[in-house]
Amino acid sequence: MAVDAEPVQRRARRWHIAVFLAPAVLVYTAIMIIPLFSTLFQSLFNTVGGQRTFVGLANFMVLFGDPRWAASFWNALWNNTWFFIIHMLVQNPIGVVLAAILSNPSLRLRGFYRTAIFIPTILSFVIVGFVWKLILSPLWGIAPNMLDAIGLRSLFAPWLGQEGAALTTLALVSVWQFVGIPMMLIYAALLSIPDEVIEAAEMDGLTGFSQFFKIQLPLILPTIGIISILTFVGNFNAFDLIYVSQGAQAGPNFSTDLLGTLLYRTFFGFQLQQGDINMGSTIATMMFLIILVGVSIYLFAIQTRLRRYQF
Amino acid sequence: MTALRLENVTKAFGGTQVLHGIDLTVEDGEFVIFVGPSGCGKSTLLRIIAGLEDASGGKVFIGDQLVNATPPAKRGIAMVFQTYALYPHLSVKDNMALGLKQAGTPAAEIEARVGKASSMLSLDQYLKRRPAELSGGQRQRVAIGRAIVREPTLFLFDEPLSNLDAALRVNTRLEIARLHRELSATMVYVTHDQVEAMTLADKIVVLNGGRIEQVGSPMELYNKPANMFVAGFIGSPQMNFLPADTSGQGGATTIGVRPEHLSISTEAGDWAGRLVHIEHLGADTNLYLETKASGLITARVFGEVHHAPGTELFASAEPRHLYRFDAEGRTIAAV
Amino acid sequence: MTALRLENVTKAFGGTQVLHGIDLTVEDGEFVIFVGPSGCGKSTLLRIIAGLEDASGGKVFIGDQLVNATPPAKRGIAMVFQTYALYPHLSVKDNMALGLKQAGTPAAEIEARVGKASSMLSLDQYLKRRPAELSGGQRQRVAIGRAIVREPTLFLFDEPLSNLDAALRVNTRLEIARLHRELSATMVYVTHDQVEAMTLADKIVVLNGGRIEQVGSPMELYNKPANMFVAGFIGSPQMNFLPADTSGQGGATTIGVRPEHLSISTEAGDWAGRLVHIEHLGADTNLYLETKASGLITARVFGEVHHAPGTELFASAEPRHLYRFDAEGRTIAAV
Amino acid sequence: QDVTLTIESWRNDDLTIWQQTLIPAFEAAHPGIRVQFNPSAPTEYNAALNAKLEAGSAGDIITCRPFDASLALYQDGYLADLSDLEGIANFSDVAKSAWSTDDGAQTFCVPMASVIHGFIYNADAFAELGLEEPTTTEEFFAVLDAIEADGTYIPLAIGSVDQWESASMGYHNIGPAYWAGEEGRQALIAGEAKFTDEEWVEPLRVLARWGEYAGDGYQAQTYPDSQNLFTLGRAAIFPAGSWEIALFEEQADFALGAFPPPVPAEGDTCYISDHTDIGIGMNANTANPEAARTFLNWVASSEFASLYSNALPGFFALSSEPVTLDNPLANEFVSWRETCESTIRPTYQILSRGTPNLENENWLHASNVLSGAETPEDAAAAIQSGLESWYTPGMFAD
Amino acid sequence: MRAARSSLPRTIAAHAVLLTYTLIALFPVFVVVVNAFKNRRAIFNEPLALPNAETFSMIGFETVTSQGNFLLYFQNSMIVTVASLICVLLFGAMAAFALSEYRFKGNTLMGLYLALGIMIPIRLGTVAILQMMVASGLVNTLTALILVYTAQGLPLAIFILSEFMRTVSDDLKNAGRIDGLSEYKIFFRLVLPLVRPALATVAVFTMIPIWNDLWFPLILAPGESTKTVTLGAQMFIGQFVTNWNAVLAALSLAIVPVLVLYLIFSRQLIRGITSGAVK
Ligand SMILES: Nc1ncnc2c1ncn2[C@@H]1O[C@H](COP(=O)(O)OP(=O)(O)OP(=O)(O)O)[C@@H](O)[C@H]1O
Ligand SMILES: Nc1ncnc2c1ncn2[C@@H]1O[C@H](COP(=O)(O)OP(=O)(O)OP(=O)(O)O)[C@@H](O)[C@H]1O
Ligand SMILES: [Mg+2]
Ligand SMILES: [Mg+2]
Repeated sequence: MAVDAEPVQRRARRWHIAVFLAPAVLVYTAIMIIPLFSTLFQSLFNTVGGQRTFVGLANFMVLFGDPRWAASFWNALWNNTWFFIIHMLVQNPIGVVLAAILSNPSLRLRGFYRTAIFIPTILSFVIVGFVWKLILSPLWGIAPNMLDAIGLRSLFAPWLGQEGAALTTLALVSVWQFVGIPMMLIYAALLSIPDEVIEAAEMDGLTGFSQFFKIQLPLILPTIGIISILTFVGNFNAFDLIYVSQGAQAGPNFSTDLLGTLLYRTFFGFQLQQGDINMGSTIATMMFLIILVGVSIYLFAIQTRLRRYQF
Repeated sequence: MTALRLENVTKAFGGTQVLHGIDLTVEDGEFVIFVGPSGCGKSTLLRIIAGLEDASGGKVFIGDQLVNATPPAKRGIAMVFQTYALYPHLSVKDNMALGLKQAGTPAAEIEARVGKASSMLSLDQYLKRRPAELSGGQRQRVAIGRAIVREPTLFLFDEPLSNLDAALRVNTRLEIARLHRELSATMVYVTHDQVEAMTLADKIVVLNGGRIEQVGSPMELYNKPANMFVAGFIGSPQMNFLPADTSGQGGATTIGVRPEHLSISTEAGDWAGRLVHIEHLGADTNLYLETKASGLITARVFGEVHHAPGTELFASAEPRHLYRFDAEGRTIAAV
Repeated sequence: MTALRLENVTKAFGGTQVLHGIDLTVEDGEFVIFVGPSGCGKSTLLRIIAGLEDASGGKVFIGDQLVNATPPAKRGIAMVFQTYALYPHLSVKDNMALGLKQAGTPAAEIEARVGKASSMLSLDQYLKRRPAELSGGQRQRVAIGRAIVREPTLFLFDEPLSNLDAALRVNTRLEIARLHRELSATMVYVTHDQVEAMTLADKIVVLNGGRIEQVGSPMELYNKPANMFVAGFIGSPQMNFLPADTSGQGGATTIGVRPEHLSISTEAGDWAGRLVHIEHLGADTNLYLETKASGLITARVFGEVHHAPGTELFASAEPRHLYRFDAEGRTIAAV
Repeated sequence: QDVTLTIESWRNDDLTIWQQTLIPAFEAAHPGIRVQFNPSAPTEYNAALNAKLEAGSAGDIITCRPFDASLALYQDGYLADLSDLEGIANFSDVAKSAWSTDDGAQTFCVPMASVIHGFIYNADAFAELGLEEPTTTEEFFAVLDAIEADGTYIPLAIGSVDQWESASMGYHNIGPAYWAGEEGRQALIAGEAKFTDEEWVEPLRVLARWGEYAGDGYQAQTYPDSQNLFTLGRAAIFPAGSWEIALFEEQADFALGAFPPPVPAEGDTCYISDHTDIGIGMNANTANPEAARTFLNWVASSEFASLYSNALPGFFALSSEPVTLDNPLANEFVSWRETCESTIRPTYQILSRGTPNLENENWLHASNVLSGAETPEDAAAAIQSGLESWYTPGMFAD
Repeated sequence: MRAARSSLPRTIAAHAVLLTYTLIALFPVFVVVVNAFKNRRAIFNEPLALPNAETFSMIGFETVTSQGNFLLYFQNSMIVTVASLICVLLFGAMAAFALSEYRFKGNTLMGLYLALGIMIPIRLGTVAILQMMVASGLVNTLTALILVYTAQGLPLAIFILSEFMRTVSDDLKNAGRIDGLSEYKIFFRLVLPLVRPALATVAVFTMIPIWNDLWFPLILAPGESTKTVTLGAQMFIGQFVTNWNAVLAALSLAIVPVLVLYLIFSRQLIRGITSGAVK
């Protein structure tokens, strides 16, 4: 190997990198990172005898040592995992399939379908919570009657009120709401594949599914990676939907409690319960660490290994 | 049997008419080459045959089947794209093998065919690389390999050799000729290379502005061009066109003479001119004479000839190699 | 003055050494052409000169400046990419004008230069289109236009004419030659086309496997190839290589003779062979003879010659056109 | 130069009343002071208010939640001490207890209103089915049985999915009659009673029986569902708080009646949950303390009490001076104060200062009991153990 | 004439799938919109019925329009959303370009740093943010909201955009460099136009939470002159009384502008932007 000649001159300082990064880094650091980390910092403190005191990891010991806290935490973590699994298994495949179908250039009404399918995503949680509670309500009859129409009335149950079914039901509602996001991302990625490559595949006899799986999918794998990590991050931060439809206590019997709802309940307080900034920050720090691990795995192990193709 | 028949095929992109009623019949096993100026519609026609583009009008028959509505994959064709269109995520080997895998060809057979193609195209050492790690010529060879491993009955080649060096180009050209013979496949081929066109084609189709100017065997086009366009297009350097009156040819407005049919003398000849530029190609030499009456005249002589630019030279043509064209540019049959 | 100097330039991609110590000097105003088999490193070398790729070792001087650390924009060059690299979202006109606008050229001047380039490249009617709506050749012309409007002092062309038809190719070639003369710009040019290389170059650089095989004027390379590789690479069809003993040339292991230096007779000659294939190119004819002793021999004769395949023919070479090579493939100076 | 006072509140339902009735009345009487009512959504109120107080951007006047939430604000110095406000004298100690320090020495919010629990029923349906208002638990279930047998109406409009419904409208509504109101509540605080004691478990058992009379799929029935079921005339009895009055009267097109929580046995004393719910205080850091005090004095006045109670039937002013109410149903509710003993919700004072939060535990387990997911005994045990996990009687008394 | 590349059964299947999903997606929306035009009794008695002469009611919309200054709220929401969006897209794309285009020390770490923000809900930093805004006198200005939303949107935008920017051909950027374009010009003239679909996508994702956010308007800009639509609509969701007509009407109205913005952006989702660039 030729290592004979060191580059003789050094390249000029690349100020433009700093310029490109500066605005984002400044705004983001000032308004997001500093406030957030000063909050997370609170997890190392507690109020002892009316005095804010440094307590080291004591709050974490409480979170994991106290059976009540630990039970809430693990329950929320498990629920969250399940919530995430459903999104990965239902939301993302549906999003991919819809995008793949929509990306066919000869399909008519593409714009209409795309917009229609995306509409739920732009609704606020308040509407989503309201309408699904209305639809799924055993009282007002929309879902039961519709099931009745196809002879499946017996399948109906008050899902949102059942410990076993509530979380899955809400996860599916969330899937319904957010399918538009993977769909749009995949769609944008599919658009960047040059037409000729697709044509070559057609010549090679690859159409429909095989074309999708053998040509398009590998080319959009990085986007799928992004979507998975976004789903992960989104799900582990989720709280609004649960909050508006099941309340801060994430009923029934905490069966829909996610890390997000647990955090909000603890941090901001709820009803007679006072907000506990220290325990709240402790939970937030745990959430942060969980997500950080996930994102780091993605950034350092997966993203660098995913091949990207320039078009 | 006819391998391919086009009936009045037209194509418009938006408002621009790109093909104006193309009629063409290609017999089974024939090697047909499309030539024509850049942008005349060769690639478009190829894409319509492949089914990648829908014709705006007219019919396309492959075998005896009307295929206007048949998807590309079902047309039994292979195509080499002008832009290569390799699968960026697959290795060279997989780029070639994908179509076969899709067709359910046994692994051993795939291995064999890919091996044969890659050794023929000198790609053996690159089988594991991805397209991004290949040079332009290597990519082009992969694109050719991808088409030939599939051994279809109809091949469509869009300028498959344009990025290859002379030696490889000759080799690949001979391989394609061999392939054509051995598979008795029908081939439709677009090229800008005169040598390729002349040596490979059973039949050359000269396109111009979306219309067919002439169809014929290479020597037919060379010797009996239907019009000035074809006469000028086939042969390189281009035929010299001279106003007819300067040489007193009755009935014709323009006469044409190919550079290789001009002989050069320092003493006397039909046209006198000053040598303005001389190109040495090794095997032959091109001389550019500036004549008073007829403008620039190109002459091509075999071997190395040396004249200093500025010299007064004379060019003469054998009468039997003169072409006569009427005012519309149509060839006037030899007198 | 030197326009460009390369000192021991090397390049490796990962573990693969692609360029092994290239030394080259290009004088001001020179037209240098790189030729060599596909994948030999021509594009890579060009990209290193342009500054798009960092050399793994060695130095690049443009003018008298060491430019290893100078960004491409500051090197005062223009480049035509083998892959075109057009701006897909800009019209043809804007593709050409972007660099000028960037340099703050007055609008009228831009208009004029783009107009000139586009008419020279027959692009006038496509100025408003985007690259996706152009044919392959049209795209290539836009890429050329983009380089020439900028009138830099050093041009880098990577196979700029490979997708053009013969007529346009000749025109563009002449335009590039004119440009070269008029701007007295230095040009570094990669091509696979023998005619281009022979007609345009002041100096041809023959590359092989990342090394320079020979540098010289076109006729030098044609007449005095340094070795078998260059002898075989320059000239088309390729030089015939025959084992030396068959013709009893002392000292040489191989002798070479170019197809155009063989004369064909039906009666007698140095080599006897059976005609296996005949290619009619119009102006000349290639004959392929299968000889017992020396394998396939190619002969190229001027004009149209007709022989039926299978005929027994004889080929003879003039002794002054014989090349002699030693066991390492080096040329042995004429005796 | 006018000063403008901004009121922070979670009562966004009251926006129109403030804008159209209360503020004009105040401004007319106090030129130079302008008032702006700036409510936010109840779910966001505490968090938003805390953040604004901490950052110093909160309004001048602050609507106070009862008990600990406001006490904490006071202790943190965000609420001003109002013990010396003249108007405070207009309120009884009981009324002030929700906004006073544990020892009762300082008061930091002017009591505004309380709400009373009971049952609102569809009087037309009762007439149609020939039913009487029940007074004992047995009668209550007899009535429910009768409605159920008839089948026209869902007997009871209650759902368990919004957990607070089960606790406030259920357990805390009927419970005082079992645990003897204030007496039981104080015993709990003193550690002399436990949730596992019979008088605390029995109401849960009663609550558990409600399940069979609630509508189909009541486990997924939300509070607005319950409201709508009732006002649309599909359910006969609604376990209610008095705040429903205005809405129900507006929405129901049938006659309404109300009865207090039934007693366990004929002749037992009746108890009602008369819960101090809203107070109003002053941001300790306000720039206009004078104007703010003027305003709070006005809120403490009987003029305000009468305006407010009449504008919002069902929210009963806490002022000691009697207020005449125009609304018959509201009058019905308030009349129970005479016949029954009043108490507040047992979980509010002191007992919800720790984690797990007793009120939240009550919600959770009451709803579990109502939905049938848990037995009353288990629920009681869970509530008690949650409380014991942090509470020792007397820990806040010093 | 039937096209060669679209087979009928395949097309029918595609439409069947899309139509089915469209129904699933739109049915609840239909329920919302239909019921926004009905009186309360009809909403609950027959939630699926179209409004008829008897049940038709604009009461919800009347409540909405009579309460507060909805036009101003709309304007505020619009200003905040569009301004934040521009900042997020511009700054985000710039940072994403730096991360994806240049190899420099700490590139991945910088990527991770800029992604931290998507891991903790920004609400937790409310107090510090509010203090900052109070200190700088930005409380009750739209600027405060714009700043917060910009910070909030950046991490996601950078994350997504840098992925898409990696697919822009190097040769293309190099052609620009040779053309003498500065790195800034390359970014603005070449890369930004080519990642348009991604920009549009990010714009849509960024815009929705901003438009629908309730918390920061409540905290940072609750004043009458700076109130946003969502905050205005929130007025109708009371503690005990739920005025569903008004909620439905207000929220249905609030969808319209986002929908319009979405439609504008989705026009940028065009196929083949990069076609014809390279051989
Ligand atoms: N990014 C890369 N990674 C690994 N190998 C590469 C890469 N780019 C080029 N190569 C290899 O380097 C060698 C030289 O490539 P280069 O593009 O310079 O060839 P070339 O002489 O221009 O060929 P052609 O005439 O076919 O364009 C080739 O063998 C190619 O496969
Ligand atoms: N998508 C399109 N939209 C508009 N015009 C187009 C489109 N594609 C091709 N054209 C035009 O149609 C004409 C024919 O194009 P085509 O690609 O068939 O030319 P060609 O004969 O293959 O040329 P070349 O030899 O340069 O490749 C050209 O003038 C081209 O500009
Ligand atoms: Mg073409
Ligand atoms: Mg190359």
